[in-house]
Amino acid sequence: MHEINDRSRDIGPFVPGPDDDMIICRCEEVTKGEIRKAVHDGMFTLTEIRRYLRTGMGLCQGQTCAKLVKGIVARELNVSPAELEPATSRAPMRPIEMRVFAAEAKEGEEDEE
Amino acid sequence: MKNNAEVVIIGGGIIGCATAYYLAKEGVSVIVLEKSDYIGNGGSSRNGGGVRQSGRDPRELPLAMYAVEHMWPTLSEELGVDVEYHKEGNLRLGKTAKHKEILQGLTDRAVALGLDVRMIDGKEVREINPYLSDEITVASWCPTDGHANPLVATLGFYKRARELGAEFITGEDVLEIQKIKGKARRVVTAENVYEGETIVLASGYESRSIAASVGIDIPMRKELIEALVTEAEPKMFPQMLGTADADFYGHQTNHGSFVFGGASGFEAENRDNGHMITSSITAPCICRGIMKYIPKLADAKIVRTWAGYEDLCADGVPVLGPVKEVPGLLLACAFTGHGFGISPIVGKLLSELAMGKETTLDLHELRYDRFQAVI
Amino acid sequence: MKRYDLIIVGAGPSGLSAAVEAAKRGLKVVVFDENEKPGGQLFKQIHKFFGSKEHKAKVRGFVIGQQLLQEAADAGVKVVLNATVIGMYLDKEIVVRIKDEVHHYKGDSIIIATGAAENMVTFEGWNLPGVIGAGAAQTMMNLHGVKPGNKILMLGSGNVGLVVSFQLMQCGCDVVALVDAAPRVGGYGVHAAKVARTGVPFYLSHTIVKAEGEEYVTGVTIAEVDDHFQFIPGTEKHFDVDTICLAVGLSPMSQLLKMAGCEMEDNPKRGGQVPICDAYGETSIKGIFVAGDVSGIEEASSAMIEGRIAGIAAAHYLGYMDEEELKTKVKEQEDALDGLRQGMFAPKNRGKLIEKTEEGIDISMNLLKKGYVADDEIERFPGVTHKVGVHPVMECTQNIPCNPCQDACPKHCIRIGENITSLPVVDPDVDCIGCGMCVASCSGQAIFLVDETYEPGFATVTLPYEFLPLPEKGEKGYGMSRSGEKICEAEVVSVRTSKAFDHTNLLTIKVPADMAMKARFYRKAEA
Amino acid sequence: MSSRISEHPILGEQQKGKLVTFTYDGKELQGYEGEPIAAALKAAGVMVHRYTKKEHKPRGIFCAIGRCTDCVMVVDGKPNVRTCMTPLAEGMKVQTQYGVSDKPFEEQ
Repeated sequence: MHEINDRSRDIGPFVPGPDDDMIICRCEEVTKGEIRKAVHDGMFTLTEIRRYLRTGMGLCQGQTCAKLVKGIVARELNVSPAELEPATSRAPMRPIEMRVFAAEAKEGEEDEE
Repeated sequence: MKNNAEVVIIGGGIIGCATAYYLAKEGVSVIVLEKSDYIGNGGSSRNGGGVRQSGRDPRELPLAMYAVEHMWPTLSEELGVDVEYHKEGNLRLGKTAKHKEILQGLTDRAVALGLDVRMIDGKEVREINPYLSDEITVASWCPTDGHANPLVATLGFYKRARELGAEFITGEDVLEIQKIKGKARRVVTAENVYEGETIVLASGYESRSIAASVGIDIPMRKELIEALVTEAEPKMFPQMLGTADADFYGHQTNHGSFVFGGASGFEAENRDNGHMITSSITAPCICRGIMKYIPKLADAKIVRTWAGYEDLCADGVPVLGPVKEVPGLLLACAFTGHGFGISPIVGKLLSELAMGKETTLDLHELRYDRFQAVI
Repeated sequence: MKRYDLIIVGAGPSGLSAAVEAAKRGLKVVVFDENEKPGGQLFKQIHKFFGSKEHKAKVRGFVIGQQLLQEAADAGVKVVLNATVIGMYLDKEIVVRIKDEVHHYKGDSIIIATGAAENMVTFEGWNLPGVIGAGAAQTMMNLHGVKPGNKILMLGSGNVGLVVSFQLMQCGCDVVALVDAAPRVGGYGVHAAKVARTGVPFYLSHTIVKAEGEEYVTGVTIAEVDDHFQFIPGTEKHFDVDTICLAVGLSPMSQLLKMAGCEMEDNPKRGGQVPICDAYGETSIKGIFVAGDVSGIEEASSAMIEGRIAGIAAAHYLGYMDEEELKTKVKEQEDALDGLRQGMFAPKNRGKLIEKTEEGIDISMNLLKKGYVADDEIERFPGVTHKVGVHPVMECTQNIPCNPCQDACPKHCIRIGENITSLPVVDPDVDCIGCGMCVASCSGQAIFLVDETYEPGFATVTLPYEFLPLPEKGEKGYGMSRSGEKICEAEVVSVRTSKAFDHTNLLTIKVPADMAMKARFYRKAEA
Repeated sequence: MSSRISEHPILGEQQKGKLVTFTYDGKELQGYEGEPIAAALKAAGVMVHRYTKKEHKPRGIFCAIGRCTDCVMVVDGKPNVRTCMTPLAEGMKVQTQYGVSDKPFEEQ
């Protein structure tokens, strides 16, 4: 379901915090301050944060930081984290080498494992 | 929440965001309505990031050339975000005589319009990009083509437009456009009604049903296509790549990852489940395509795949500009999978049209009433 | 394309249980797991499980894993290991990476049992090598036989934090402190008590200020937090550690379901993003079921039952079972599940402060704040009795679903009753023979045998001991209090090991008579 | 190899594969065949597996089950290999990863 979300609504000014330089997304090395600033740049959804900053777009695909980012964005927007839709899950669930992804087993080979 | 503005834009993709930006910059009030919960959730965030002139239809080539020359190089500075624009060339690769023929045709047409693009042989291909397979015997080379980051570019236009006062409302599903006293003016959503002096319709394939509410039908269809991205790799090459057969296209990003799009051959028939879901056979197929041209990437790990709709126009170029029958309405849709590269100029042109100014480029050949039956 | 009646993703407790139930009904079942070994997290669980017999209580997790694997093999389940599911596509298609190929399979039904991933917290230096998840610690020590560190600080007082702290000590690590930002211990009191009595200090309402070190962790600073979880200046404490272990909860690993388009919800009570599902675990897409932590964080024991329910439901969905059998079989499982979901730590009580037991006894506040029951609190619990001669003292002070002690006593002197969360009581009329079966059977290591009149002026305390080296008879050392302080001199008068005790050794120490109700652990005198 | 658990009170003596030799940044180390590379490194006291791309900060084992990918290293010339999931084999060449390369940043 789509929720009407007015992107001009006032969420107050960006106030720098003492822990703004803390790394949140370990893979892409995105800091808390960058995430908080992005919210004030209008990135009100986790999907936009991800596309804007690459949080959760690294090797682990957000398995480590998704909940942390959600908490930070929710606090900045002053909403409950449960109200924020998490970013989409996409295949592959684990990184996979191109040569392996390209090698589709032929029908009938399955039983040999 | 405001319901009236000088311009109401339907669609919060890169076209809508860019148009909003160029309007807001001139002090024009804008409301952008986006059906999805996210800005730029259609093709804008799902494309391969190509900023190409080569390979384009002569009718839209001038837009691409203008954007490359006058807009992309300064866009990062203008938007205050790094859109990762690289103007380091496009190689369109071929292996066979048939490929050569296709590439030659494209090249000849582009040269006639003044584009710096030429045919090169396999040796020169590998001088430009040593990672490419020895099987490649021919390519078209356009040194002024390139690529950028579509996610950041889209959100960058949005961010700047928003800072300049443009209003964006996501989750607003536009049902119809209504004419008031002979002019498109009202935009009705599931829960609200908005009004504007000018209505810009830039919502991809969805534009078709919305345009139908004012009796306009754009001959377009949609296809669910796919792309994928690898983990970060050491820097390999800066060019945009494509092939004569369109097996795949893509580039290495600033981040080091490779973004590639491609096809399985079932794009027109792909089914979805209400989400833009990937098919199980496409990504493996894209991988095979890539490895035939860039064998060194065989060990690169794919971390993500995604799908998105292309809005394909019957004649392969966008429908852009005013509609004589429906004053007040500006169309910007059916970009046919190559809208990203021209998005800045399209935004600028639409803003000029909305403000009643003379347009930087002539849009005559992209107008809505160009379609005619074959015989 | 190769098709199965049922494809299960995840060969952990719930996935294997589901496979067993479905295969028993004749379904053609395959289980894919990305790991080299099956069993999920069970093989890292070296402690004895809680519950009652039907929940495999007092059996160690890894043994339950072995039993479950045997059961799956007997039922003809095909378990494919090193098989990474990379996506769940339209029409219940599962794409799996096996070795250097991808395979496409379709399932007429699918059960997703992918389990959970660990939550994280941030603090300065949380990215440094040496800051690890509790799961990582368990994996390194219990699967790979490598100590995760030497001096370790544990963050998190839930069952994971408590259990892993104990396991770290079992493999020879030094746990310097157990820290939690919450004001009260989150896990079972008995788990806390067995850690506290070894001398690990608990710091509730504290959290990590920073991990210190340039290249890797060399120390850590913690500080007290106020009601709003803000640091209170001046309360900082430093510890020299090489490892910081984070045990701050789990989140369902539900990405496959989201990818497939199952309706999801964010449910903090279940630990995060979970699929919306019915009582059988069926999601919004017919024929796709879920079981275990992926549908809501709980214990492995409940995951196994959820798995069985989903397996039964899949059998019914595909017509291998009629409606009536479905209802009967599911009811059996639901009753078992219901038994586990009782007591203070029941899902419905999550986050609530419970101040009285079901029996109406005040809960020990010391236990909640410091990890041990204070000397002046212990006497009020029904398992704590006095008697001439040897007798059990059961320091079981919270209503948790567990009752092996009741069956352990050959003389039937321990009673819990119908409701397995009740506190155990000792029958005063039955004489204890001092066999120690109750001590070894208690998964919480909360039962002691006390002989207050062993010798004039001396008492003996028999305690469960799961550390190496095992003390020897005649060895001299110290009696340690519930808080882990040396309170008296002690002499080891007997060390009993037995197959029936399942690696829980019984150590009997002689202590001064007035220490009979205080000494609860033994430490060898330093040479 | 002091951080190997030789005898465990519950698990007893742990079964291991055969001892093999591998190199870590050129140094010869030993570990057991089939155990994760990360376990062998940990047993040898290696804490830092890589330095990050942007900030050049050290990282090591974090989740140990192949999720977080913090423990990746260059193994036999391939970057981004999850050492906690990759079995050790005789003669493996394991290198600290700098960004996505085996070359220290000053040489990149």
